[in-house]
Amino acid sequence: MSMNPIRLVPGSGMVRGMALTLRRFFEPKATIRYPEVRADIPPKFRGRLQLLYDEYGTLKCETCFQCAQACPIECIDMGGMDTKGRFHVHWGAAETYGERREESALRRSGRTVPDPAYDHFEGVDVGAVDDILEGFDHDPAHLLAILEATQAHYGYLPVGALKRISQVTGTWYAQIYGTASFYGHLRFEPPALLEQAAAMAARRPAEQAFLAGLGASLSGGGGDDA
Amino acid sequence: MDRAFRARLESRFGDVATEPIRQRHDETELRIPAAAAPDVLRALHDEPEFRFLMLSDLAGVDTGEQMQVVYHLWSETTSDWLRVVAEGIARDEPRTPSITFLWKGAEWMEREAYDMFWIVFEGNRDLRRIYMPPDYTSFPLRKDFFLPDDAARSPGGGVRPMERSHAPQGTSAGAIRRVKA
Amino acid sequence: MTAVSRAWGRLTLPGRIVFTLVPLLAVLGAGLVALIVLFGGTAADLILANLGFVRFLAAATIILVITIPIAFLNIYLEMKVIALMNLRVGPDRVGPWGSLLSVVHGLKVLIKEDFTPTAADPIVFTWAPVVTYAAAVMTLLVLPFAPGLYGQDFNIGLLYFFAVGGMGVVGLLMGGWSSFNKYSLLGGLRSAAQIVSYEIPLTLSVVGLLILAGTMSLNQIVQQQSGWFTDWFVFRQPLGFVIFFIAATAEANRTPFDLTEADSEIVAGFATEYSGMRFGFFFFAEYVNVFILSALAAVLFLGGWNAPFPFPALSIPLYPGSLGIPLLFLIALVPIIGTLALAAPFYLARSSMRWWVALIIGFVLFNVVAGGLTFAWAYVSFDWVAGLVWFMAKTFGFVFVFVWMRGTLPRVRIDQLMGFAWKWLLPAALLNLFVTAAAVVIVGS
Amino acid sequence: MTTTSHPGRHASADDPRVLLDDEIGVFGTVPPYPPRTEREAEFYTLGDGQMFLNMGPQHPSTHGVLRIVLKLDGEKVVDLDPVLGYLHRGVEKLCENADYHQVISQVDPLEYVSSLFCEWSPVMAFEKLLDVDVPRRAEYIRVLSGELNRIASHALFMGWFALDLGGLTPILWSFIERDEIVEMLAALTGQRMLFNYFRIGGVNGDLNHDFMSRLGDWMSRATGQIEANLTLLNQNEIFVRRARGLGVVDTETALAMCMTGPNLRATGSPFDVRRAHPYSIYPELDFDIPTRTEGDSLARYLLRMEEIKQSLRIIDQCLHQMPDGPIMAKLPRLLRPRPGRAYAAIEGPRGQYATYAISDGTDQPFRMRIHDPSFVHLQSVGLLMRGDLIADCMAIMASLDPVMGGVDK
Repeated sequence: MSMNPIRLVPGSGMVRGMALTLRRFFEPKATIRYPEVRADIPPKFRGRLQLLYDEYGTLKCETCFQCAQACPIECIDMGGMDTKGRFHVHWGAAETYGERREESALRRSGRTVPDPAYDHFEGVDVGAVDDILEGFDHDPAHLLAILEATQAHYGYLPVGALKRISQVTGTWYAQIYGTASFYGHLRFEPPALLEQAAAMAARRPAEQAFLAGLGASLSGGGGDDA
Repeated sequence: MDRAFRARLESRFGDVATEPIRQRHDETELRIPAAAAPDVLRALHDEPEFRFLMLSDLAGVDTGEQMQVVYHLWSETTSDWLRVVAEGIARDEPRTPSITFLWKGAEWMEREAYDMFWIVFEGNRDLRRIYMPPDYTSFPLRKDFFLPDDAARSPGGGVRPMERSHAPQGTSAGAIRRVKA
Repeated sequence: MTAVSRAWGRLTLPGRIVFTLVPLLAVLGAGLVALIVLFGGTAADLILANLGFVRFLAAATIILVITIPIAFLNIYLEMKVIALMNLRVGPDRVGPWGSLLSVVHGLKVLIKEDFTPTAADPIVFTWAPVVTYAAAVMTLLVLPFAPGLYGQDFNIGLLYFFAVGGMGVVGLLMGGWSSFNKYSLLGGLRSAAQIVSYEIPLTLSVVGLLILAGTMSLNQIVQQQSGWFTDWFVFRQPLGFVIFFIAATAEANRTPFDLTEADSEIVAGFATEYSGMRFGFFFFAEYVNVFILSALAAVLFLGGWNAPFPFPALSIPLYPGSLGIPLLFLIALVPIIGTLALAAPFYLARSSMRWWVALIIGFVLFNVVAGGLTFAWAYVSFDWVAGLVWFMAKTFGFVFVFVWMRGTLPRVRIDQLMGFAWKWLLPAALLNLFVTAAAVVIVGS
Repeated sequence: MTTTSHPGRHASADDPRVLLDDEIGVFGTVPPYPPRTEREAEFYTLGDGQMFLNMGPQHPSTHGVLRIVLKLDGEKVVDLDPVLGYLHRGVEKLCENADYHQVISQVDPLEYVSSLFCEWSPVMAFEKLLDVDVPRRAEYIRVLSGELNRIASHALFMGWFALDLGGLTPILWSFIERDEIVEMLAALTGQRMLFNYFRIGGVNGDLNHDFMSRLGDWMSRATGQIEANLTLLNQNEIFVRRARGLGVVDTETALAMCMTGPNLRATGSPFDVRRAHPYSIYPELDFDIPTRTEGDSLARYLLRMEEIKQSLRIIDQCLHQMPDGPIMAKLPRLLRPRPGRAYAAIEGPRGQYATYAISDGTDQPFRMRIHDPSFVHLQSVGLLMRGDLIADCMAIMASLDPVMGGVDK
């Protein structure tokens, strides 16, 4: 390959470079002027976190904890009613919620945390759990049986007990929670709380009837699309 | 799987190997005692039938029962990755010879293994901590490492198994993960 | 609570300022008038007696003041031109096309914390930017901007320029030394080595020109280049011009010789520990230096204020004063008529246009036209306007080239930089000097 | 048994960390603690007229948070000691506590300019552990997106290299190229930087129209644009003079320093995992492995620019040969591979990315070793730089193209 003789002149490369920059000086620019012009987001973009609503405007989330279990950095956290009308605790990073913020500050400063919010979670004697786990050889493969035995002992599944199981067997809390919430015969609340939940669930048909009536009155009898 | 290569390995290193040579997919595994690693690796590097000039990777492994240093080598003479597992390093006081005399580039990888597993490579002239600060005292990738984090003392403790500050009580047998692989 | 204080309490902030300023200004104005009445004659006598000194003071004040807009303009050019070359838009939010951004930068620098490192030498640290800035400003004094528009016309003008300009490096060195930071130290020493080395080819490159010109006064050098552009020294001293330009790049610490503040190597060089207005002084000095060296290049080699061709002497017999009373009508009516006349075509041509939009367009257009006409008149009538236009055009042409180079070239290494100065530029400058001298002797004899 | 105190813990009494002591002074000649190793003792002993310069962790051109202690003699770098760990996130530990699917998103941010390659080797290792065959279409998509990512990474390298040599403009031009590719990959994978696209047994999502139209649009003008950008540097005398003969390394030393990738190929060795130990569909594709023999910074730069052209060739072939079929192998939701070990290495833009995974039969890897080329290359900076100037320090480091996210893991 023969060398272009012009290239042998010292400084010619710099001159070419400067010619190139001068040409670019007049070319259209690549900047997107952000607040006025917004780059189009591809349809598959998944940087936007949102919960899905169904066509009636209620959340589709069933608090099944599947996403929390799958989340690699454990940032997902939730709370609410599941399909059976039971209230589920939320459980996540301590800093996530306002009500835990003070506790967090205490913790960072090295003082003991009074922790009233968790008294009814922690206020169980977990010695029994240890015995149960000993019986199952600390093997998370027998998780369902462990949970059943725990419920048989306490009458329900206290959070403290679940945490103990998680701690000892090394299983993720979300996994234990997912298992426990999957089976209808396992419950997280003492029977008293269950009654409240049942009462709350019993209110639901009345609310639905009210909403239906509202919809009918709004549509003015013109159609039945509500 | 390169059967001929396996035969060559068998005939050359059969007496040093602690276990029969295994092959799976495109990997050939040779297990040797850690003390023999410099000689074996030097032979693999220099002898014309092997010519393993490239050290692809050096990894420390804590199996829960012993420490291992795993070398992955590449050569033109075979189509397999050669995995040399230098095993039998005591967990209490892991010491093994360094191979920086063969590959100077192993220096940082050995430092990393030291940093993470407390495996002391004798002969590495710069065996310092590499990732963790110099005043750090524990070895994070060991299986008996539990994170002494404030998260472990919080009500959320136990939600993440790795944030335990210590092995759970009453579980001496199941305290750490082990592998027989 | 008196009525005055109650009224004061109800005032807004602008109101308070106005109510404070108005009496103050009134008192001051009255005092001034009284002073002029009492001592006006004496003062006028004094001024007339020391006209040279007064002229010097006025020029120094004006030059000190105009360095700020010059630096702002250079900074804006730098930001905008490099951005456009990078295929960016660059500053476009503050002011039209972002042109006020450098002003905002200046204000930002003013209100930032003025920080001195604990172990720094506070006196040297404080004075370093002042020395650098003063050196830059003082060199402006001998630059002839236009016929009759210069601070002082020394007969050793060029020598003065190089002597005072070389003082800037003392400031950089002071800053680098006193900052108690190794990056600063390296930057300061680099700048000392670099600028001292490049002073020599820079000075030697113009010696050939001085032989041709026979004077060191910048004014006379410019006057010698009047006429066609072929009389410019760049065509008689091409090698000298190239050497001068390269050495000037190094003197101004511009890319590819910006080693003193090479951010990828020594963070910000001598300015690493500076913040606030002290950094601002360094920053301004740098950009003023760019302007000064561009101006010097224009003066020495491109004919300074001279137009590239002799302008045909047009004498427009337009003396506004001779019009008398009709001038008042002209001033009153022409803007309105002009605006309406220029707005009418837009309003009539496009039915969708609102009348006030058309009026705004007409007003802007009228201003452009009137400004253009005024400028043309001034250009033809006044020597110094024409001279200033050409001088600024040439100077900012050079500034653009400096910025353009920054947008294109990478940085050289310190040993390459020094080697280039001593191995290539210095012999070339000597060769240039030798050839010029020989040619002068041969032609002269 | 409570094992609160680790058997391996040192007593910290012999480890007094004294910072800015009056006796040492700010320009002290010893590190704030007694030297631990032979090398450290040697390094922290100052010779006549030498001084330390602490470069980083806050420095404009350390490519992340790296600290380098330079031992200087004037402007000349006598010796240097990189200090790592400012970006250490314990990815290997996190991977041991995540199940196999979650690992992919853990390794993603390792080298954030070429994330797909960070995903590729773990995914391949897990596929080996599970004995999964990846559908051919998925392999093609992996190669296609991977080569795009390689171009993006090399384009960025060009910009960083020029920036460290003092050129302002190339980085912005190369960011334009990179941004087009990244937007394209966002259309394919759903994210701009941390793609999280490869799955064990395939990829997450098929090629879509958005991606294909952007790709076709870009391919039609990519070559011209990249060539134009290159003229700014390749012919520039200042650039060439600075990069030529800088940080020269020969093949033997490079192999001893465990260098791979473009840095090794610039010395003349043709080692490229894509050819030396073929994986995926690379044996079926027609492309060259460019090599150069100089082994200096300029060779490393030119080699990467040549690789961009080869990657464009590969992309072109992938688009023409793309088969139909599924993009995921049939796999259970919860993966529990048999106990065993697997090693998988791939050729990334910086060299060989490798993963060594050990399974103990549970749903989480027992040990996951990530081999990152940046880490290995960074340790040879000292070897390449003895006796050069500070300015060359940055240039050599940039020519090795380390990414601190990968170095510190």
